[in-house]
Amino acid sequence: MPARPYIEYRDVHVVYSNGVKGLDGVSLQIQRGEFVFFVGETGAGKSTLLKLLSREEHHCEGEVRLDGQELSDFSEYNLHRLRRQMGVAPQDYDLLPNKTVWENVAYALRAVGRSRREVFDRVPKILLQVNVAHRADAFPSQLSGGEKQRVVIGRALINEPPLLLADEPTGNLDAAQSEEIMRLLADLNARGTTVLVASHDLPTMEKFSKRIVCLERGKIKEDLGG
Amino acid sequence: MPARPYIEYRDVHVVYSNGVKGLDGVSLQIQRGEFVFFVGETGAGKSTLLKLLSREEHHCEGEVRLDGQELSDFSEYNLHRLRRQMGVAPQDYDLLPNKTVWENVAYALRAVGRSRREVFDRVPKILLQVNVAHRADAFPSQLSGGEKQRVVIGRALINEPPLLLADEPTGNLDAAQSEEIMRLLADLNARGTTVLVASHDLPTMEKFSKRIVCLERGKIKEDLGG
Amino acid sequence: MVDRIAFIFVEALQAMRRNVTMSIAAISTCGLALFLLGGISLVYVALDSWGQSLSGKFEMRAYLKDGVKPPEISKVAGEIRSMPGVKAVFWIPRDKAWEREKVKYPKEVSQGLENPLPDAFKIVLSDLNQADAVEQSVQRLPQMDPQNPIQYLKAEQELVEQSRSFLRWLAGSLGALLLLTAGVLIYNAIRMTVFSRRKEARIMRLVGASLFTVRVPYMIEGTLHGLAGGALACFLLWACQLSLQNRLEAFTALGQLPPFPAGAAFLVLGGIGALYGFLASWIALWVPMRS
Amino acid sequence: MVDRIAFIFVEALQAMRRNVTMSIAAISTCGLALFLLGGISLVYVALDSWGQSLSGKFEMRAYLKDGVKPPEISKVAGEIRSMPGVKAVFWIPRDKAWEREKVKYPKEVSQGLENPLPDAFKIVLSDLNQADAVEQSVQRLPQMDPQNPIQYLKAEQELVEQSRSFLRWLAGSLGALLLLTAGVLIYNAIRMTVFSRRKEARIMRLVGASLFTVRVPYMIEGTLHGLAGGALACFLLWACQLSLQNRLEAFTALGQLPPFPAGAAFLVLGGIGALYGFLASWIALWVPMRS
Ligand SMILES: Nc1ncnc2c1ncn2[C@@H]1O[C@H](COP(=O)(O)OP(=O)(O)OP(=O)(O)O)[C@@H](O)[C@H]1O
Ligand SMILES: Nc1ncnc2c1ncn2[C@@H]1O[C@H](COP(=O)(O)OP(=O)(O)OP(=O)(O)O)[C@@H](O)[C@H]1O
Ligand SMILES: [Mg+2]
Ligand SMILES: [Mg+2]
Repeated sequence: MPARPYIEYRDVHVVYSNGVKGLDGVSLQIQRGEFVFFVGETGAGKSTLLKLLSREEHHCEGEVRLDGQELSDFSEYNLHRLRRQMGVAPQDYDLLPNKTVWENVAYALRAVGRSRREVFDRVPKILLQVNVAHRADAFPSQLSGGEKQRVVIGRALINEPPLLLADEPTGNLDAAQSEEIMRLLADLNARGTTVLVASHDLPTMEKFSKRIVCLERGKIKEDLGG
Repeated sequence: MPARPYIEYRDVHVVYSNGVKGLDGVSLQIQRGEFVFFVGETGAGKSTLLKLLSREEHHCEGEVRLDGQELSDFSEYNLHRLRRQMGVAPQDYDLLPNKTVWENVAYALRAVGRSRREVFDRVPKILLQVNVAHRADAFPSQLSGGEKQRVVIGRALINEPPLLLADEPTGNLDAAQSEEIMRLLADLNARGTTVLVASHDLPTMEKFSKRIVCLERGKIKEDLGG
Repeated sequence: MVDRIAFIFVEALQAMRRNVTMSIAAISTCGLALFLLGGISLVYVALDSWGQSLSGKFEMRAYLKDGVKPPEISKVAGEIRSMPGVKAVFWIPRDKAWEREKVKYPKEVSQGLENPLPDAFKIVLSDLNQADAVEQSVQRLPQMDPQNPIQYLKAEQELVEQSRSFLRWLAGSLGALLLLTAGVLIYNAIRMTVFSRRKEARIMRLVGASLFTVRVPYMIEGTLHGLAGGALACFLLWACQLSLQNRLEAFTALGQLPPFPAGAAFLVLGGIGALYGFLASWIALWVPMRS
Repeated sequence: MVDRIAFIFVEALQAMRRNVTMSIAAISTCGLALFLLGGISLVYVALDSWGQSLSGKFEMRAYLKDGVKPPEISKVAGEIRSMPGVKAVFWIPRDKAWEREKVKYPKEVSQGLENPLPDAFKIVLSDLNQADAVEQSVQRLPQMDPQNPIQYLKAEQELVEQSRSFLRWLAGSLGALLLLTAGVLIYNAIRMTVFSRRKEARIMRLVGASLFTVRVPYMIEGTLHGLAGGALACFLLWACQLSLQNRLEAFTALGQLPPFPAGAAFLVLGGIGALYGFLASWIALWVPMRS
């Protein structure tokens, strides 16, 4: 094991405003280039674990380090520096409601400073890749659940980030499409991207035989190397 | 087969504003007390089929009848008469964002004219049944994906409707919990409720061996009696 | 029934409490709109009473024939006093007038002269619009001297009268405009609160709420926003009146402000606010929900 | 760089276009607030120029010593004319004054009398505030008759002057109040538009947009709302001016309205609107995003 892990949780506690324990002492190390599944019952803390990395949630105790840097060091002001190192596909597929599919994906490119040219170059490709090219001009409210989910994944991939956080990326997809998406993630992983996926989709996970971290009530129950 | 089916689709077409075909000539009969799974790829039209029954979407051709009554006969004004005959659990778990879990479920009771007494009587029971009683005071934004999903199902059950429409009710639940929810639905079904479920969850469906209607691009591909 | 009403009201109050930002914005917008409306109404009232006090300062002078005796004079004075638009009539005996004249031109004018002035009435008008009518009626009285026409500061009076009626008209039409403006402002604010929660209305409908059950809480909420805005406007007006009163003391010629009608102001502004809020939410419910 | 700026602007314009309801509400609220503000400013200007024309109507009369010769008289008239607050000076020769007096009291007053009146100046004031100073300076001139004091309608003048300055003060403070009120109204409207899209700002941040990239489009949008509101206000004012002009023709004594300063109004109202919109969105971005 190298000296410095890419991602490190050290005795992390998260307590939500109403006293609910999101995480209750999690310690975990993830190396660059790993592919990790997080599993566990609803409310076990999978989303919380991922949200800590994108700093949508804050830990109140312990340390969360990405590439050696403690995440509490990122202020609201320079948060985008952190988030440009990762692609995020949230569980409740948050798309910009007043932008079309195309614009939603393009925004993620433009927001990080890419040019219009790059947008015209990259967006159609990624839409094809996640299989929603035919719905490019639809607004999110006009999409089916699975289509939204694929757009969110496309948006997370568009910047080819070194780290990918996908929260329940296949909840609304059938087995065939789940596998397709998972294969996409595995491909990215093979090219060096670190991929963290929260999922309930056991059959698909079994096919890929990657590392599986099992959470229960905010604690790590099992950590099965792939 | 009895003379009049409970639910009847007759050559139904749905074309969305941008020319997308939601349903492309669906004919289907469902008897009172049936339990039907709708399966199919994303964008196949499962949600559209269910939304037609709750009249969240309108068909432009053909007939949709519930208990013999054509649904286009319900105007915006008396839509609640239709909706009080069914419980709806939408795919994108629409909860009232400014109400707690308890209030969300209570609202569904109050909205159909039940008294405060009934609310205090029924709500705790249903929350226990769908296993979110411990989060009763949380707002939807404070719930995990699976918790939201279970609240939506609880809300759909609370009025003990004769018809239940559940759109992807287990997308964010693990296998054990999916089965639990499905068993709840099957129990209701056994007591006479007609249950229609759109789902991708093949393993669970197989366990229950009910009727499965398979959609593809807005058309019925297969109809396997349970 | 009571249970239903309680449910609807609780819904409305909860929505207000849980949407603090929007509620504050809506209430303060209603409040300011009504404050402007109330302000212009008070200005109108003040201008009116001030104008009335102004016209009281205007008077005309009518000259009697030679040799009309005092009892006759007081009879005529009584007649004039009873004319519409006349506030007061004073008899100015020729001797007194001559004395004043002497003071006015102390040099040679009055030196050794016999009093050449006629007896006269000073007629104070209460309504400048009636000036011409009063003039004609008085002139027609048999006791008056037809050769010696009535004098009054016609041009000045006209100026003051027209200024006053113009200011009143200005305040009045500004008021009407503000009534409209306040309506639109309140409508905008309430439409925004309704619009920002249009998704919620959809969900409520989905679980079986009737249009009535969904909409009435919005309308109660809008009405309460308007009412609260009215109260806010009332408070602001009262504060303004206080500071205005201090300021007015410097203008000795203008007299005092009438006292602030707190109760009436609250009733009127609260009423208008509530009405507007009600109508605004009612209209707002029809417009965006169809989109 | 150009590409970045284009991106930010396109974002702002798209947001306006895709949120029609909110944009309409924000723009019309800004427009009405600025309309009221512009209206009160125009009223202020009109009142001021009207007041100025009023004071020109007030005059005093100063009496010369006996026997001052015409060349001397015109010299003195020139001196008086150069005093501050004096608009015009007319010499009223004693003969002319006597003739008028004869017409005024045609009966016995002037019968067979020798002209007892002195030579006089009619002094028209341009600034009523200077009346006392003018009076004293004129009285102190050696050519004036110290026994025959200057006459002017002091009480009336004071009334008019105080009314005028009060109205000006009223319009001025109403204007200041409206400046504040318009600010709050615009802030509310823009805060509501920002608030209703707070979720979007969160998503934008999530995909890596900097605070700058998220906020500047909102601020451009707010500024444009304010600017559009200014244009709307301008149009409303112009319409009002037109209808006011028609109405004013009935008030012959009041003179004409100054022409509507369309260009200046647009610059000022648009400028204030844009500034307010900018500030409002800037503040609004700080407040709700923390909640
Ligand atoms: N913002 C919040 N405020 C309060 N409690 C929260 C909040 N977010 C999550 N929780 C609670 O924290 C616990 C962990 O939530 P989390 O979203 O991490 O679960 P999860 O493992 O992702 O579940 P799921 O599989 O349902 O998505 C849950 O009990 C949830 O209710
Ligand atoms: N409001 C809408 N406007 C336009 N197109 C729509 C709208 N709603 C759905 N569609 C399109 O209609 C098709 C069918 O949608 P539907 O939601 O029924 O699919 P689904 O079978 O439920 O898929 P999923 O499994 O992803 O939920 C999709 O291509 C979708 O993009
Ligand atoms: Mg989760
Ligand atoms: Mg669906």
